[in-house]
Amino acid sequence: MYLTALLAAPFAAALLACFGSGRDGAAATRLALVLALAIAALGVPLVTCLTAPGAVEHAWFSLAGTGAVVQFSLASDGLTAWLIQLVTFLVPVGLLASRDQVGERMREFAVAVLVMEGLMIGALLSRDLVLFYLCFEGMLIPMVVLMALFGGTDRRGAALQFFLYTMLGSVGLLVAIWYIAQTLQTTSLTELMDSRMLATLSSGEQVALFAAFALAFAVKVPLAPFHGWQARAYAECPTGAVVLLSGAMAKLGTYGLIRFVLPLFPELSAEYANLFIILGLVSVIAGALMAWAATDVKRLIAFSSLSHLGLVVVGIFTFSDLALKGAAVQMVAHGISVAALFVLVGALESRALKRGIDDFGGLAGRAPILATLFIGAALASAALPGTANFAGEFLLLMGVFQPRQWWIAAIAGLSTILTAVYLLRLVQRWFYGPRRADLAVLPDLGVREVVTVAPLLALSLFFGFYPKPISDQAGTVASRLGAEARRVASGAPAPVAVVETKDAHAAR
Amino acid sequence: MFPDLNQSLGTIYFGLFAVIALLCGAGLLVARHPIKGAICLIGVMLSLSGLYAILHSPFIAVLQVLVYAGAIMMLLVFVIMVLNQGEDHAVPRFDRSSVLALVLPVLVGALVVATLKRVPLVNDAGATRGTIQRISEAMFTVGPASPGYYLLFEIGGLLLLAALVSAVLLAKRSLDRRAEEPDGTPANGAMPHAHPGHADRGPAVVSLHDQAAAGSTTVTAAGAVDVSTRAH
Amino acid sequence: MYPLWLIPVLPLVGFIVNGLLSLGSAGSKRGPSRGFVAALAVAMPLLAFLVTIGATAHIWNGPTTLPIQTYWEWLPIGKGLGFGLQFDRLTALMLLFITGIGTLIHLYSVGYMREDRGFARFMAYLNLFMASMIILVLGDSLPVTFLGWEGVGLCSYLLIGFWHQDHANNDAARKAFVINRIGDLGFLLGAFCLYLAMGKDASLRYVDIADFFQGDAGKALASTPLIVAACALLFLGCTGKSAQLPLLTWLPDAMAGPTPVSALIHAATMVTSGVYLAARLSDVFVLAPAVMTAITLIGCATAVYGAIAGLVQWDIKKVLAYSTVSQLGFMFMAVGVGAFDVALYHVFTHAFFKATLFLGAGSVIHALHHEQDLRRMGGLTKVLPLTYSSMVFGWFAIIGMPLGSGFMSKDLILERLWAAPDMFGVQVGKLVCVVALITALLTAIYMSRLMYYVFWSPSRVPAEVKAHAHEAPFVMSAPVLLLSFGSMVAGAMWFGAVPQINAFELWLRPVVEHAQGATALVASADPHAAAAEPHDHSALAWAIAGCSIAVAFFGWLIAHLLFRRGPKESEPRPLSGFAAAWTSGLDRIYDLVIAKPLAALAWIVARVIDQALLTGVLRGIGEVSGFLGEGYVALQRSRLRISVTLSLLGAVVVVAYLLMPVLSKAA
Amino acid sequence: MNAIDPNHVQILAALLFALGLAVAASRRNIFFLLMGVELMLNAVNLSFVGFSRTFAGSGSLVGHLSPLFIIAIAAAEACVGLAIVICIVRNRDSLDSDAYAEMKE
Repeated sequence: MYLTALLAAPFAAALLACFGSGRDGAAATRLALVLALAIAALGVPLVTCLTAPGAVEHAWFSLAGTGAVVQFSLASDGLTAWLIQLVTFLVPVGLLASRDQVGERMREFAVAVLVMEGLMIGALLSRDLVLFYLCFEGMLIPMVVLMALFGGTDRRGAALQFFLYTMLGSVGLLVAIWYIAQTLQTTSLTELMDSRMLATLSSGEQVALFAAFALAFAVKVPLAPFHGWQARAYAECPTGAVVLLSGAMAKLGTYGLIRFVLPLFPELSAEYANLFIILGLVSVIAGALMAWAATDVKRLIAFSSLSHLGLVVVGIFTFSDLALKGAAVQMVAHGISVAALFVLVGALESRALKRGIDDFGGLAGRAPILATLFIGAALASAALPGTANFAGEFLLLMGVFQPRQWWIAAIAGLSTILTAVYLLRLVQRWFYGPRRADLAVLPDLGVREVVTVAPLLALSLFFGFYPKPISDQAGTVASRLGAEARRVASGAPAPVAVVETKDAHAAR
Repeated sequence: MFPDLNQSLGTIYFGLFAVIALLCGAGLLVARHPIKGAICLIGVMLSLSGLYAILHSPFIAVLQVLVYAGAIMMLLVFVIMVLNQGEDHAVPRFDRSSVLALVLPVLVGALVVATLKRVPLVNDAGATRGTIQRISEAMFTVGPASPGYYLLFEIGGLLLLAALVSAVLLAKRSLDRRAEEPDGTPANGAMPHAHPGHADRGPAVVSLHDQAAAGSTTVTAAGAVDVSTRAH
Repeated sequence: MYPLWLIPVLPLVGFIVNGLLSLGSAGSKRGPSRGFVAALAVAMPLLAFLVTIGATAHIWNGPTTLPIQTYWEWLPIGKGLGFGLQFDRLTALMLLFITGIGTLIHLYSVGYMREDRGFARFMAYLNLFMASMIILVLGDSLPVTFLGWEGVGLCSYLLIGFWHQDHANNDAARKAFVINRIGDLGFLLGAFCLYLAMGKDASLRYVDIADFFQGDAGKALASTPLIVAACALLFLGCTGKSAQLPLLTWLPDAMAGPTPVSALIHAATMVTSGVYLAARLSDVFVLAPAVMTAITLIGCATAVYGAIAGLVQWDIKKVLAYSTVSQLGFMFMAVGVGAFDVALYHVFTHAFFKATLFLGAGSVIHALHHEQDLRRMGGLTKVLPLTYSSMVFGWFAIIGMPLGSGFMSKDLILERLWAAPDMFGVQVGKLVCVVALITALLTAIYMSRLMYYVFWSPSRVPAEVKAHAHEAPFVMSAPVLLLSFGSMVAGAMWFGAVPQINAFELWLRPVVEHAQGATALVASADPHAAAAEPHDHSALAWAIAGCSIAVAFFGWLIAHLLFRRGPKESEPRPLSGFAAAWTSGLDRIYDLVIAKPLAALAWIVARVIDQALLTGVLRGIGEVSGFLGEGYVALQRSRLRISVTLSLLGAVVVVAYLLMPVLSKAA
Repeated sequence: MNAIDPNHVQILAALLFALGLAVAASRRNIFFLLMGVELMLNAVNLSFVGFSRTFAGSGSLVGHLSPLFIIAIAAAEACVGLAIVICIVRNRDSLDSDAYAEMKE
C-alpha cells in the first residue's frame, strides 16, 4: 500500500501542479517544490524503517498472445530505496535550479519533471519486466518534452537523437521481454530469478536475451560505443532536466545491470564479463580524455559522467562484493556530485548565456561563493577523500583489484589522475587568472542557488564520512544480486540449496 | 424495349461498340485538354450504353445515358469550363512515374485474360432480362421475402443527400470567409504588438503574420487567410 | 578516553570559521577583522599542540601507545573499517613538530600575509592543511591516512595557487596536484596489494598490518610479487608526496606559493609524509629488499639531483626547494637501508632548520619588496640582523657543522648507510654512503653560496629598495628565532634531555624496532657487517663524523673562494645552458613523453574517434535511414498517383494470390 | 437469343478498367484523375452486366442491380470530388495533383 502510494504520489503531484499558475513562474515553482519535497519526505521511510515495506503484487492484465499475466508488482529493498532517495531528492534540486531558465513556463516544466519522477520511481520499484519496461521507456517521453521545449539552441535535434538512440537501444529489451513472456509464461522478476527459468532456454536464446537486456542498459548508462547521444543531450538539456538525466536516469542503466542482467543471466554475465570490463575501461579512459579535450563545459561534465559510470560498470562486472557495494555507493555519490556541477554550470549559463571553457576567467575574485561551491563539487567529482565519491571509488577500485587481473584496477585508477587533470583545467580556466573586463556584471550566486547546491555538497561530505547506510543497505543488496554471477565466475560449485530448488522445480 | 438482335448482328454491334469504347478510352488517356477527355469519356459511356442494351439490360442502358452521360459528365464539363484553366501545359501529360503507373493496368488486364482463358465463362439459359419491371420488383419488394435491396436504395439516397450537403459546404466555406472579412475580426486573434508596422495593411495580413509567428498554422486556416489576402 | 579527536578538529574549526568569514565578507572592501582571524587561526594549531603534548604525556613513561579510538564505521572493508585515530610514539613525534612548528609558521604568516586581501582565506587554508596533516599522521589505517594524504595535497594545491590572478601560480598548483595524484594512485593500489596479501583476515589498520607482517604468515610472504608490488606502489605514493625521482618536478614549482606555505608544507611537514608512511609500514617494506634497495638508490639519485640543481639556482626559494628535495633524498636513503628511526630523526631536524631557512628567506623577500633573485641581494647582514642570525643557525645546521642538528642526523644516516648489509652481492650501502658524502659537500657549497649571496657579499640591492628595507615585525622574527634555536638544539634529542642515551632512538623503538631488527637479521648474515659489532661501531662513527665535518668545512671553504665577491652578473635573467637543462630537463622529458602525447591522444579520441568516427557512423546510419525514409515518405506524400498505384498494386497482388488455384492450372 | 461471348465482355471490361486505371494513375491533371475513376466504374458496371448473362435467377438479377448503385455512388463521388476540386483550385491555383503533396505535412 505504501509503495503504491509512493508510486502514485508523483503523478498526483503532477496533476496538482497542472492547477498551478501558468503566468506566475515563482508561484508554480513554489507549488511544485512543496509537492516534490513532500514526495521526498514520503520516500524517506524506505531507508529509515527497519523493516522493508510490504511488497505489492496483484495480477494486472494478461499479455495478449502469450500465456503470461503481467503482475502489478512493486517491492523495495536497499538498492531501490537509496536510488529512490536520490531521485526524489534531485527533483526539488532540479526544479529550483531551473527557475531562471524556464521562467513563466514553470508549470509545464514541473508537470513533466514530476511525471518523470513517478516513472523513475516506478521503474525502480517494479518487480515485473513489463511494468519495468513501461516505466523505463515512459521516462523518455517527459524527458524528450523537457529537452525539446526548454532546451538550448540545438534542442530539437538533441531530443530526437536522444529519443531515437535510447529507443533503439531498448527495442531489443521489448522483444526480449515478449519472448520471455511467450516461452516462459511469466514476466515476474522474482519468479524468473528464483526458479532460474531462463537457464532452461537454449544457449542461443539466452545469448540473444542477454544481449538485448545488456544493450538497453548499456545505452542508458551509457557505455563507451553507445554514448553518442549523451554529450549532445546533456549539453542541450535545461538544467533541471540534465540534473535528473545525469543524476538519476543514467543510474537506471547501472541499476538495470545489477537488478536484471546479473541475477537473470549469471552464466552469461560471467562469460562476457571481460567484454563489459573492457568497454567500461574504454569508457573510463576515453571519457576522461574527451572531457580533457572538451570546450563546452556541459559536454565536459557529460564525458566525465561517462568516465565515472564506466568505472561503475567495470565494478559491476567483476562481481566482487566490495565492487558491487562500491557501485551502489558510487551511483548515489555520482548522482549528487554531477547534479551539483550541472546546477552550478546552469547558474552561470543563465547569467552569461554561455558556457564555453574559455568564456570565463578570474571568476574566483568576482563570484567567490560560486567558485567555492564549484571547486567543492569538482573535488567531489574527482573523488577527494571525505566525499561520497571517494567512498564509492575506493570500494570500486578495491573490489576490482585482483592479483590475476591487476591491470583492470590499474587502468581504472588512471581515471583518478585524469579526472583531476580535466576538472582542475576547468577550474583554472573559469575561476582563476586575471579578471576579465567583459565579465564585469556577473552577480554571485543568490540565496536560492546556494540553498540548491549546498545540501548536495553537504550530503556528499556526509556520505563521504559515513557511507555505511548506503553500503549496508544498497551495497548488500547489490552484492546479493551479483552473488550467483560471482559464484559462476569464480568457478565454485553451485551451493546445495540451489540444486535442491532446481530439482524441486523439475519435480513439479 | 429493345428487341433481341440475331447472333451475327449482335456480334457486329458488340464489336463496333467495343472498338468505339476502347478508342474513346485511349483518347481519354492521351487527351491534352480535360474537355477533350470529357468528350472521349462521353463517347465511352454512350457506347457502353449500347452494349448494355445488347446485353439484355435496357434499364441500365437508359440510366447510363441519362445519369452518366447526361448528368455527371454535364457537371464535369461545366466545372472544367468554369475553372477554365484545365490545360496542364506546364506539366507534361506523362512523366517517369507514369510509366511505372502503366505497369499496373497491364497487370490487371493480363490477370483477367489469364483467368478467363483458364476458366471460360458460358452464358446461362436461365439468365433474366434486366427490364424495369424485374428490377423494380427486386428492389422495392418489402417484407420477409425481400432480398433487402430497398435498404441499399435508401442508403444510396442518403449518400446522395450527404454528397449534396457536403458539396455545398465545401464550395460555400470560402464564400463565408469572404463575407466575414469586412468585419475585420481575424480568426486567430491578432496580437497588436507582434508587427505594429504592418497594422495599416489590414487585419487579415496581421492575422497571417501572427499565425506564422505563432507557428501553429493549419493548412486550411492558412489557405483560407491566403485566399482572403489575395482578395484585397 | 583522551580526546584525540580534538587535535584535528580544532584546526578544522578554524578553517570553517575563517573560511565562512572570508566568503561572507567577499563583498566588502577590506574583509573580516584581521585581529579575530589571526587570533583564531593561530590559537587553533596552538591548542592542538597543547592537546598533543597532553597526549604525549600519557605515553611518556607508561604504555607506548594510547588505545586506538574508533569513532564510527567508515568503509565496509573486511570486518568493517572504522574511522579511528591512533596515537603512538611515532605519531607523537610527528604531531609535536607538525603542530609546534605549524603554530610558529601560522604566527609568522600573520605578519607575512597581513596586508593581503585574502588574509582570512589564507589562514583558513593553512588551518585546513593542519587538520589534514594531523589526520595523516593520526589515522589508524591506510584509508584514514589517505584522507589526510589527499587533504594535504588539496591544501597544497589551494595554497600554491593562492595568488590565483597569475596563471603561472595556477599552473604550478595544478601540476602539484596532478603529480601528487599519480603518487596517490600508487598509494591506493599499494594498499590494495597489502590487503590482498593479508588473506582472509585482511584489514587496512596499521596495528593489524604490523601484527600480520611481524608474524610468520607475513614473513612467509617476503619478496613475493604481491609484497614487492605493494611496497613499490606505496613507495610510488611516497615519491609523489615527498618529491623523489621521478615525481619531484612539482616541488620547485610549488615555490610559487606564499613563503610561509613553502616553509610549512613544502619543507617541514607535508613532504616528509612519505617518510612517515614508510616508517609506519616499515614491517612491510623490510619484506621486500629489492624495493628497499631501489628506495636507497632513488633517494641517493634524488639527493644528488637536488644538490646540483640547488647549486645553479638564482631564486632564493628555488635554492631552498632543491635543497629540500636533496634532504628528502637523504631521508629515503636511510629508509632504504632500514634505518627508519634515523630517517625520522632527519625529518625532525630538517623540519626545524629548513623552516628556519624558509622563514628567513621569507623575511628577506618581505624586506626587499618581493625580490627573490639572489643577484639583487647581498650585504643584508646589517639591515636584517635578526633574520641574519637565525639564518646562520639554519645554515649551520644544514651543512652539517658539528653539533648542529643537521650534523647529528646526517651523520647518523651516513653511519647507517656504511653499516648497511650488502644487497644482491653489491655493497650498495657503502657506495651510496660515498655519494651521500659528496652530496653533503655540495650541500655545504650551495647553502654557503646562498648565505654569501644574501648576506656576506657586497650589496647589489637597488638603492630605493634598500632605503625601505627593514627588519620584519616581531610576529615574524620571533618564530624564526625560536625555530633557529630549535634547529640548534634538536640535534641534542638523539642524546636526549632525558637520562638515557639515544633518547630519540629509544622513543621510536617500539614502532620500528621490529622492522629494523629484520634488517639487522639480514645484516647478521654478513660477518663483516659493522652493525653487528658494537666495538667497531664507535670507531666507525667517529670516522664518519670526522669525514662529514671535514666535508662541511671544505664546502664552506670552496663557497668562500667562489662566491664571497658576489655573482658576476647582477641583472636577473632566466636560467640558461646547463642550469636550465638540469633544472627543467625532467619537465621537458615529461612534457614530451607523457603530457604532449596524452593531450594528443585526448584530441584524437575526442575529435577523431568520437566526433568524426563514432558520430560519423551515427550520422551515416541517420543519413541512410533518413534517405530511405525520405524516399518512402516521398512515395507517401508527394505523388498522390503513386500512392494510389501502389495500393492498387497491392490489391492486384492479393487478387492474383486468391486466383492462384485457377491460374496454376494449364490454359 | 443472341449469344455474345461473355468472355469477350469481361475482356472488354478489363481493358476499359485498365485504361481507366492508366488514366487515373498516370495523368497529373486532377480532372483526368476523376475521369479515370469514372471510367473504371463504368468498366466495372460492364463487368456486372456481363455476369448477369452467365448466372440464373437472383444471381442474374444482382448483375442488373449492382450497376444501379454504382451509378448512384459515382454521382455522389463526382459531386463531392468536383466540389473539392473547386475548393483546392481556388486555394492553390493549380490542377496538378502532385502539387497538393504538401497538404500532408
